[in-house]
Amino acid sequence: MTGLHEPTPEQIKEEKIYKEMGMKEEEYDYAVKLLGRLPNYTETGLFSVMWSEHCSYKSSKALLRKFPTEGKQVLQGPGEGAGIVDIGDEQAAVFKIESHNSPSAVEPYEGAATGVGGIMRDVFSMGARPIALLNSLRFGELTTPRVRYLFEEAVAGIAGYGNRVGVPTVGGEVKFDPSYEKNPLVNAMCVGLLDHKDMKKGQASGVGNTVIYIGPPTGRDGIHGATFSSESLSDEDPSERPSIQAGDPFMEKIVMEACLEIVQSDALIGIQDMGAAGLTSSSAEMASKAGYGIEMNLDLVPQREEGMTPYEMMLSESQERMLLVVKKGREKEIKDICERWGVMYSEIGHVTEDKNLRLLHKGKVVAEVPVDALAEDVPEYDLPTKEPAFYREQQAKEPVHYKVENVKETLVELLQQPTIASKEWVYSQYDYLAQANTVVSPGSDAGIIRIRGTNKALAMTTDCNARYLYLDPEVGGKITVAEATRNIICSGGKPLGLTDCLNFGSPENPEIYWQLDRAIEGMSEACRTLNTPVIGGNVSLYNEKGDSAIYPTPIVGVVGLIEDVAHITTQSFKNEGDLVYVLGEAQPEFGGSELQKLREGDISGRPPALDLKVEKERQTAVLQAIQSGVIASAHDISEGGFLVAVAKCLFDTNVGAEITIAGEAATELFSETQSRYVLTVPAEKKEALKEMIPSAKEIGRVTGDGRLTIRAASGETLMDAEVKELESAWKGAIPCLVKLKA
Amino acid sequence: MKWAVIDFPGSSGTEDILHVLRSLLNEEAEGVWYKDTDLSAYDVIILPSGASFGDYLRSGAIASITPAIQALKEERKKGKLICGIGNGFQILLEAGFLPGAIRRNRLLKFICAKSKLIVKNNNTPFTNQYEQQQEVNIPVAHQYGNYVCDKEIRQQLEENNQIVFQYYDDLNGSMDHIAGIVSEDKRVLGLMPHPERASESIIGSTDGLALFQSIIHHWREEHDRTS
Amino acid sequence: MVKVTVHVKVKEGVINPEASALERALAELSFDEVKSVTTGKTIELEMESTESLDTKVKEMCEQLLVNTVIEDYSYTVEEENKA
Amino acid sequence: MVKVTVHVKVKEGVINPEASALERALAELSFDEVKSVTTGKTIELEMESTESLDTKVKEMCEQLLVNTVIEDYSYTVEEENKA
Ligand SMILES: Nc1ncnc2c1ncn2[C@@H]1O[C@H](COP(=O)(O)OP(=O)(O)O)[C@@H](O)[C@H]1O
Ligand SMILES: [Mg+2]
Repeated sequence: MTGLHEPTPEQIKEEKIYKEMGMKEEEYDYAVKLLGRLPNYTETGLFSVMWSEHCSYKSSKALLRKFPTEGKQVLQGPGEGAGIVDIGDEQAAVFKIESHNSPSAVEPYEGAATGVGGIMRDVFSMGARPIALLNSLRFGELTTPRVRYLFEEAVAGIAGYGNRVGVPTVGGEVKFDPSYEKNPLVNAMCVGLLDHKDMKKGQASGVGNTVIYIGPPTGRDGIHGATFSSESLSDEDPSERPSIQAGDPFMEKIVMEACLEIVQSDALIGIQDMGAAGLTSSSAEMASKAGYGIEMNLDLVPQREEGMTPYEMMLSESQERMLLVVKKGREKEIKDICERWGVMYSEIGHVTEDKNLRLLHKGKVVAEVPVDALAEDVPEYDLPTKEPAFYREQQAKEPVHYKVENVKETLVELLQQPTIASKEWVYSQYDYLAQANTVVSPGSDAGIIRIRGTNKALAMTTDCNARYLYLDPEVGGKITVAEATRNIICSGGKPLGLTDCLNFGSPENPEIYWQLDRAIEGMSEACRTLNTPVIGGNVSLYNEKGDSAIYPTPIVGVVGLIEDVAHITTQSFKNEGDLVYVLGEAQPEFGGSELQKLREGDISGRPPALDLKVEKERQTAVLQAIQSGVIASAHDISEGGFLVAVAKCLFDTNVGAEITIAGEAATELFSETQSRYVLTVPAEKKEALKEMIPSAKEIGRVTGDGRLTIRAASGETLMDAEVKELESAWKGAIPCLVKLKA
Repeated sequence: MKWAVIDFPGSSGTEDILHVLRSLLNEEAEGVWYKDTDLSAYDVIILPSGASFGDYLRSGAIASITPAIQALKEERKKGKLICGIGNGFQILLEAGFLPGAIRRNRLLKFICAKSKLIVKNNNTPFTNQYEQQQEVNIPVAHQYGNYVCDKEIRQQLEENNQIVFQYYDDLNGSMDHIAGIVSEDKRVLGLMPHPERASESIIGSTDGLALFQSIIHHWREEHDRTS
Repeated sequence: MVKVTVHVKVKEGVINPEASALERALAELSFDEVKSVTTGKTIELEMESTESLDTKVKEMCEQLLVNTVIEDYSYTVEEENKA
Repeated sequence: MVKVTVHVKVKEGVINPEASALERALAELSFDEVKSVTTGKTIELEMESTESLDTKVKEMCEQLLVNTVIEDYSYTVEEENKA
């Protein structure tokens, strides 16, 4: 599609060419109204990408407003590249999570790699140095070569990119369920460290100031990527898909270093990465936020391919590019920094007063659109919702109960479920030690990074149990937030804020929209109670193929502050003689549980209940106990229940445990009742614990013999196994599955 | 005594090494840009880890032809102490400071692990603060760490005690489990593991610190003798 | 026996950062004669010659050797006279 | 202008983990016809044709493009008729 052969404005209207760009008829009409004339081809392109779900949140905005976004600690809420929370000492943590699902379904290596690159740029564009990466991954069961390929390549892509930019990947999760078979999820999160004084925003202000493009030249890659990721994947010929964006981690690294030097300069007015919708979104958003306009001469945009049209340049999603606004007359300082790092630099335009995005190409104005029309006056949909019959059915089900004859066999089977099994195969490919600040590596409840020059550390985690959401999105949404914050608490941190990535099916299906609405409702309530405001996030809708949507999967990322590194706690049992406690009573709750999945091959019924008040009380109590030095280890009880949790506390240690349970075995050992913890305490701290958490129940002790022994109240031995044997089942499961070929 | 850490585009270990030298050991150390053509002001020169020039073509290849490496050759002639860590080791191999080459790990994948090493020769400027055969915990993080050389060199490494660190396990397919070697005159060390990531107990190990302390110790002794 | 050599290259329009890095490096070494660089991979297969050689080779390429989403390939076949 | 194609291969006797992995993977996919695999790289240089072309190419190879400790190389030159 070269400029010469572009359809005329009239043709676009009559032949409804806007539809090919993903615009609806009423949206097109609305654009015409805002513009006061028919848009030409380039302008139609600008509207179509800016109004895609990916950039505009048009169908989720109304719901997103429900999230609590404020708190004393919040320095920047949703709306910028990433959110910012205060961590004291004039420093702040900057973080955000984002999806790269559709690119990863087509080309998993590059899809995942560019996902990492994109989220890092969001963070360093705020002026922060990236200090950690996390990722949440979802795939079908590892039973087909295609799924194994997607899994292996996505992991390799994350490693290939993250490792080479020198940022440690310290946490994340990987889960497997058939609903993701054709719609894998790749969500990447980045955490940065910011000195308050370096805080930057994506704003283009001050008439006459210079607009600068830095980074590699623009190619035809990823044109319409934003629209692409806002639609369901169809089975069309892959060659017709937009060309794949590939990443260059080396370029990212030098662009990052250049930007981190540039943010130190007061010549810089604003900076934003060219993410989804590339040059269009960065320029329109920066101008609109600041109340100005931008004029750019596209001839000055560095180009990788010949004969690129304005449409192609504006919509390209070539990676590792940034847009800067710099004070007029101070350009040289910025240029010098770029040259030193070997980063391409080009002055492509300036800030104007008239609030228009004006584009010149070969001496002609090829587009002129009010920036607010693109970035602000976005259509917004209040979509119909409908409670699915499925939900009623599940709610009405009698709670199931399972008999467990052989405790050890059941435990081993659970430990081998890919969702529970050790993820070492994954994270050993990530350089989780880069930057030499990693205190707790992947494998515990949260990754922990110390902050050099202080006594503080940051704990971070991502979480979501989508099975619960599938059965009951509201309760599942609450649990997701509760579990993520619990992981921070167990590590000795105080949760500061939350970022989320809402991975759902098509919002145009009222039942999916209902899921989205209920999930957000549940998450919001939990965020309020647990004082973790939502400081940013991302929406990935249309994750469906044919008539099957993914499980509703709102991944949350939480960052917490550990005020003193002495508080850092892990899940591993520490010393022989320590006492084992359980906090919280098990109820027979098996809906959506691992045991149910194991026994029935599917899930049904109601997920475990969550009482937010209890959740809050216990989180406060556990954190206080940790901070006062009473606790030797802490772990929350999640997928698989109590016994799986205890087993994990023993792996990679050389201790064992002897435990006596009080109630009915299946419930005590395998139910997934919420707000529960396994704690260990040195014997001499017994009284202190009793005072701090009176409801914690002593149930056993840590032994030196490397065995896990479970007894019933009657004294009967329910299980006695060597930890090493359990551990090798747990560690071997994923390596064994990925080795299968054909 | 003055340390230089040469910073290439794509390197990421420079800050970590400077942190160890300055904050933990109170040494005078600075980062030097890869375009510098004169390193004569420094007594010890470190090549850091990371992915210089994106690891494109072969890890360390492009960095090995830069001005700073030309300058390093001059300092090598003067007998300065030179140490390459991770990517720095790869650069030293590519530039011919050390014999042999590095291939992709046997199982092809990147490996990040808290690995155990054995000190095979504590009689070098880089290892004098370790015990012979001491087992140390120094982590690795690399995709290309699989050392290889031909028969003659292998024999020479053996006979001259040039193998300084060995992996306890077969980590990546390296010949003779080689994790680090020195030049024949023992003034150049290259190693794949990361001592700078094992220099503080809060991040898991302090076993790497002795490497930097060895250099300081050696330099002081040599300096006292000559002055 | 035949020797099949598969040549794999990044598709047009997809970036090849390795090639760009080499271009810059050669320029820094003052090899100014070099105007542009492209890089590729070769995979040589020593195979029994079967009737369905072409089909086999294509299968191998598409299933394993080549990532057809971002790479193009071609191949040549040479007869070998080894035992 | 000429197009110089440099072919780089791992030296005989040096184990090449990539090639070994491909051999295993092809066997697992039941491509039993394949007896052995070797892998290599190609680097194509678009260059001005100079008199000392061979010297130049050799220099580039030995200084940067090839690690002669473990790799062998050969190259071909093609005339190009582009403007
Ligand atoms: N994709 C991943 N990237 C990095 N680390 C991961 C990833 N998946 C899992 N991990 C690590 O493994 C740990 C265990 O994960 P998981 O099996 O989900 O157990 P838990 O329920 O205890 O969080 C996580 O806390 C994380 O540190
Ligand atoms: Mg967890």
